[in-house]
Amino acid sequence: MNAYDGESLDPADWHAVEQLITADGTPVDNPELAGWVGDVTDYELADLYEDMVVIRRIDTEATALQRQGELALWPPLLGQEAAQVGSVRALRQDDFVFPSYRENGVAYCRGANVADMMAVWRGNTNSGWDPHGINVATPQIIIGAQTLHAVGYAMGITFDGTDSAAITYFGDGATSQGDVNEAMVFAASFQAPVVFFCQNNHWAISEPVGVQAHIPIAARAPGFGIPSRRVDGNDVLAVMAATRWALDRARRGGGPSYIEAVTYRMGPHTTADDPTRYRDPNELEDWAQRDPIERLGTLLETRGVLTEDRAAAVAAKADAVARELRAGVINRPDPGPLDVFANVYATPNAAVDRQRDRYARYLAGFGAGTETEGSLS
Amino acid sequence: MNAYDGESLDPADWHAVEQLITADGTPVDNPELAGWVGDVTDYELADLYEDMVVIRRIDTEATALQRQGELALWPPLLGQEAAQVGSVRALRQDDFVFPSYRENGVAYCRGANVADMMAVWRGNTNSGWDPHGINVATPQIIIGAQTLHAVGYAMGITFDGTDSAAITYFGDGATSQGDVNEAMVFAASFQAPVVFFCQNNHWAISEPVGVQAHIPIAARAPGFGIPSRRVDGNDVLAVMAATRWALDRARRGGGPSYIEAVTYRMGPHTTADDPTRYRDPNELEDWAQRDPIERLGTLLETRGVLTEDRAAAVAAKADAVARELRAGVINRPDPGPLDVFANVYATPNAAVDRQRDRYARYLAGFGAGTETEGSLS
Amino acid sequence: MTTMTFSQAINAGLRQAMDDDPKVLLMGEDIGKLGGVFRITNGLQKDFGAHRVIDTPLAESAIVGTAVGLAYRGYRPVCEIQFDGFIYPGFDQIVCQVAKLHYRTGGAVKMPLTIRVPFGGGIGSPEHHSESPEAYFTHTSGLRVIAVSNPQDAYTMLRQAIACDDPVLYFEPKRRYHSKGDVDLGASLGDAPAMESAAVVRPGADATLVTYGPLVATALDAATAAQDEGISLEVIDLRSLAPVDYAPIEASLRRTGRLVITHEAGLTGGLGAEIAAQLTERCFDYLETAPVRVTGFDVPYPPSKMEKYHLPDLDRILDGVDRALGRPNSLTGLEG
Amino acid sequence: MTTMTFSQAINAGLRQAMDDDPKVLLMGEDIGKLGGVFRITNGLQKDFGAHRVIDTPLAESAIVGTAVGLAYRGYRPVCEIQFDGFIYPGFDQIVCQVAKLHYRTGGAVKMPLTIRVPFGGGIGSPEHHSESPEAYFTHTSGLRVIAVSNPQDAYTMLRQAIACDDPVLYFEPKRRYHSKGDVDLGASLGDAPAMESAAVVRPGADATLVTYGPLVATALDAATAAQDEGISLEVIDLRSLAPVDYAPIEASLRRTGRLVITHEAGLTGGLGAEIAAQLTERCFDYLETAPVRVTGFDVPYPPSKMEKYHLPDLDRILDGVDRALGRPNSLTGLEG
Ligand SMILES: Cc1ncc(C[n+]2csc(CCOP(=O)(O)OP(=O)(O)O)c2C)c(N)n1
Ligand SMILES: Cc1ncc(C[n+]2csc(CCOP(=O)(O)OP(=O)(O)O)c2C)c(N)n1
Ligand SMILES: [Mg+2]
Ligand SMILES: [Mg+2]
Repeated sequence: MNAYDGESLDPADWHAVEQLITADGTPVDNPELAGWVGDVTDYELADLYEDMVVIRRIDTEATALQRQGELALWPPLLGQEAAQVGSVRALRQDDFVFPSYRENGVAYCRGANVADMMAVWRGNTNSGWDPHGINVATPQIIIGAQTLHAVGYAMGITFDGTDSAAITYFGDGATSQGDVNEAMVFAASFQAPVVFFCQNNHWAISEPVGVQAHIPIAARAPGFGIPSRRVDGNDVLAVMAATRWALDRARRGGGPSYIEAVTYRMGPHTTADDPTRYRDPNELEDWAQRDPIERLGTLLETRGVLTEDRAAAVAAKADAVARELRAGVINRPDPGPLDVFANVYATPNAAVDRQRDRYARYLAGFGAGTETEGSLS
Repeated sequence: MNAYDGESLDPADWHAVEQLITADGTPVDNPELAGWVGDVTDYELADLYEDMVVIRRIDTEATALQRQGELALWPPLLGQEAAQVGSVRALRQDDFVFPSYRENGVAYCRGANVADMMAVWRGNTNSGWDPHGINVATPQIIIGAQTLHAVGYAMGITFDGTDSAAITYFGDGATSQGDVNEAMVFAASFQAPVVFFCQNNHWAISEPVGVQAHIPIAARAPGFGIPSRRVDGNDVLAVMAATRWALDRARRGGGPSYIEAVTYRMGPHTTADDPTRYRDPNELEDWAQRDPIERLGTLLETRGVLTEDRAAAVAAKADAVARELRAGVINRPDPGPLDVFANVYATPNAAVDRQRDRYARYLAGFGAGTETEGSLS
Repeated sequence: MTTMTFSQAINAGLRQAMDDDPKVLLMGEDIGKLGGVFRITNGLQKDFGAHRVIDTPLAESAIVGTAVGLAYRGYRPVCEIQFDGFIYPGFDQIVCQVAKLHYRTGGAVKMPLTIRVPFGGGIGSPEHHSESPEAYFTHTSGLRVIAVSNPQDAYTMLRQAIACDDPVLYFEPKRRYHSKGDVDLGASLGDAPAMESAAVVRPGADATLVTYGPLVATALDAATAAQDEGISLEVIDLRSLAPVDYAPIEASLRRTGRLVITHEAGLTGGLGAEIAAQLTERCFDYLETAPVRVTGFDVPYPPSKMEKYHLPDLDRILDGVDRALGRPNSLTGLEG
Repeated sequence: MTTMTFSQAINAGLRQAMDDDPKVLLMGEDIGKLGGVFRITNGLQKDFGAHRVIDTPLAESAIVGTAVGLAYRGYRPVCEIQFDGFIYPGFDQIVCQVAKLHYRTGGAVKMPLTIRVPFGGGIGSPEHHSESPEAYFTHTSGLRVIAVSNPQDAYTMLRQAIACDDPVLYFEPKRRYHSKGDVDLGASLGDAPAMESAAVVRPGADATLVTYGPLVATALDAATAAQDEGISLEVIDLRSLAPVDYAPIEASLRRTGRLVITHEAGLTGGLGAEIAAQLTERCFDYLETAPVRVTGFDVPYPPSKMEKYHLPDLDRILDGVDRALGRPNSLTGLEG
């Protein structure tokens, strides 16, 4: 159950993926994969369902806030809830996450404060949380750069002799970057306990995944000596199983693993993007049929777990989170002018100090306030 | 006969390679591979032998010239003659080569003037030939950078609608660089007619190939959708066959291919290196048993092609080339001070002109000559 | 003359260059169907085909590196770097290959590459989307660097850059993309001012204000505001950042004796440092006061809510002018 | 005091830092058994093990990028870049990650990385082995940059760099590796001059000569030669290139009124430009002549047979001093 071997497949093909729940909510017989999640109770499944609903609500709320001018930008994760929830919920708290800009669902599950999280997209700060607080690095915008950080962190885990792991999230487009490939080289060379988690959401802005690769993304890793799996990224249970498989390898000294979660970016690349310029609306419709939340809802309803009460509680939770988020965004004070200079260095720096002092003098000439925000910045 | 599949192998293992001639000069039965060189006559084989002998002589002479202080540095290719000759002799003149610093044997076979070639290693110029003259790019020192150039060139071939190809040479160490991996991504995406030719000479300066990869280098390419072969790099015929296979794919619109030629760097990394600090002398002895020249000599003797006369002619040719090389090195005039400014730009540039003029004035103050070399620079 | 936006002018320049020379091709991320994230290449793939307007995989080193190979083959590639902050993965190929290959080959291999970079801030974007990395490239021998400030220059200088046998970094002030201007699409390149030349965009007598790219408009606004206070500023648009055309600046400075340079990039080692040093050397006896630099701060580009503080604006430029003129200013009373 | 070579001093500094702090580890190409191509890490892998002296695969972006991850984990990695010209594949990670992570995270994540770079020419090497890329990094906010010029500083400042919570680029003048000097291995870091401080290495009265790294020795030779002509040069070793310690330069310039800056890097946008601009601003009324820069030319580093022309040497520095002093020099009679 190691290397993925599917050379002749189209990288956009979602059929050749490992599943535990079909698009219409039917369980799939896949004993090996299922073995990794045999202990997941229906109650826990319902928690995953709640996570996904809340995350979708965060996404909708943030998109609305952007439209209302309260956020500068938002990168929707609509459609990728299962890929994010299934993987992040497989982690231990002492594992460390190195995400891209799109893993806001991951951050929520790790305990990020949703209001603070939005500060980045409002333009107040560059980091929506303290990375050491929730063991999630600041989201990475430079495509692929975070994968090297994850490998380095994982090397550190080895040196420390502990059994935690690092996981890094990146997209299908990122697989083309030198950094992501170098990350695999280093991970394999040092047998670092790291999980490469690629969300193949079929698009890198306007470029379909076929521009990046003519064969499935999951086929890349074995050539580096890294075993990989290709799972249905809209099947939260399959994603969780694959992630547990990878984490288990990492914890037992087995080194790096690679997961391609085949999913779909149902929204625009960001709120600044207009996908109608480049993609076929039918494709979106097809993928709407494979919605990650609906299928789990169906399954849970069938099993009698998602009762009306539970559904109402989930909706209430989502509402509460959305309210918290919105209030946090709207009430967030703007940073002050001198915040520009905060934290350039960890130790005093004469060049920055001089500029700050001179700028303060300049501002004083206007009688302008020089108050600072005081929060993260 | 496509993708290489040998995950469990050690990348340093030379047994699991395709061969046509064994280390002791015996032909190997490998019909598929042999099919690519069925037309190679014994006479042509003897020419390959001559190439290798001459190249080894160039290498020895250059090493000696470095020891004598006539060259600043030399990167020996001792042991890699078959990998270089077998591949380059498979090319057509209108194919284009993108080499690293070590492919001086390749350059010789493409018609580089041996004396000019040495100018680089003497420190007179940066390029030992006009790339458009012999369709060989200037040797690349930045590890792996040339692989992208080859892919771009090959994309151009496609746009031009011709059936030539590009080939790029690089080492086992280079496979770790982002550029080399990105080159594979682009080559696969654009189905560029390019041959990736990796000389796995077991060392990147002091690092054994196992630092770069735990599985054979040839396994890397298939994950990018690029078929690969792993051949005995000390078997000139196997190398030629594999290169023809790759070139044929390129010419017929089949896109990129990858060859790992398993060979051995029998000398130091460069004349500045001291391999006794890091490598086991037994390893060198083992590889001396697999010498590329000797085995072909044995075969040709057995077949009665390498007669005493022919051997004498080969030796005479090597002597002549060595003499030409030495004379060219020793008689080469030093560049003049103003040559520093030549060819920074293709079109006039005020900043450079001003500095050159001022420097000329400065030199004139000493009554120093400002003559230029007039050659390549 | 046609009135068009800055971005339309660049688009027209690309179209003209592709019409003029079949060896010109465009490469970059999302430049095909989407027409680029700024729509600069709008419609070009439709008209010229996917082999001349190439959506590449997501890797800047490879975009530049394959362009080098295409140049070896006789092409004239125009690479689009999506945003300023994404040029660094391609830095090695630019600095070690693009800039050096002509020198390396003793003139045998030309590198007629154009690298288009939307640069600068002021559009409210997240990290890495608002940077001004030009000084890294003006410090790199073998490159030419230009920054355009208006639609006519955008059109003409892009064509000049593409026609140039040297590699050119072409910086586009992204916050001006929607500004409009008249463009003479029919003018021959032969009649245009040289790509290396600076331009006096507003004559004046009291101080010389040098800038480029996005801040040319700001500088002109500052000059207008200064006029109200009776101060006459001569504004010079550098246009070419490497090499810099010093003649008009020297001529101006000999008259005004006061120099202010402004750019969005950070102070330390920004282009302003070189210009201040050069003009001090060239015009020492004419200088009444030390050259003044009004620049972005020496900080990573801040979150967008703070960019209004970071970016030189009209007031900060005028404060710099006051310093140059020895009038009361924010530093009055500070020694050094 | 122990007499040792420059390279031995660096080795001793690494050893001491590793002894002091188990979180310090070294990463790079060939730094293990070989001890690095310059033998700087000689013996360290043997003594500290392969987990603290790590031979990495051949990829600079990954060396820096994994070091970032290790810093996230609490380590203090010291990366060796084999030669100056090989730092560019790591440029993106240095500029976008190493330099910005502390700012990005609002101070939550420190980046106590040290990146050692053997730099400069004069050793007869082929292309890419003799460059002086420091200005790219001094222009990058968030980094500290130092260049050492003697064994004692090499030892002390390396320890300071590794102990510093900010990322530090540590430039080693490779052509001085074999020079010798006395090193106090026992001195406490607390007693050492601050890492950010410049040093007056030779007092003088007639002109101020500022330099760093490999040219400090050359500048001192020039000062000795000048003395024979009755010219007294004050030589200042910058030591820290970012930030620059301007106080001693200003103090010197207020006395001498004449400034010469010399470095191997090219003129345009080199550190000399910033220093000339800063000192013109800070000491305008004290300047008798324009600051003079004596630098490498604006060309790619030339083939080694020509490096003697490219590199500032004693004669070119003295010619610059003549310019600063208004004495007859190579430019006498040239206007501008
Ligand atoms: C180095 C770099 N180049 C370009 C960009 C611009 N950019 C931002 S997102 C993106 C596409 C990323 O696609 P993918 O990796 O599939 O992730 P997704 O957005 O689909 O989650 C691009 C090109 C960037 N952020 N960084
Ligand atoms: C980008 C870069 N990093 C480091 C170096 C220094 N260097 C020169 S050769 C070499 C090893 C190359 O090994 P390999 O690719 O196996 O080629 P070989 O020398 O064995 O032919 C290294 C590290 C370089 N030239 N370029
Ligand atoms: Mg994607
Ligand atoms: Mg090798």
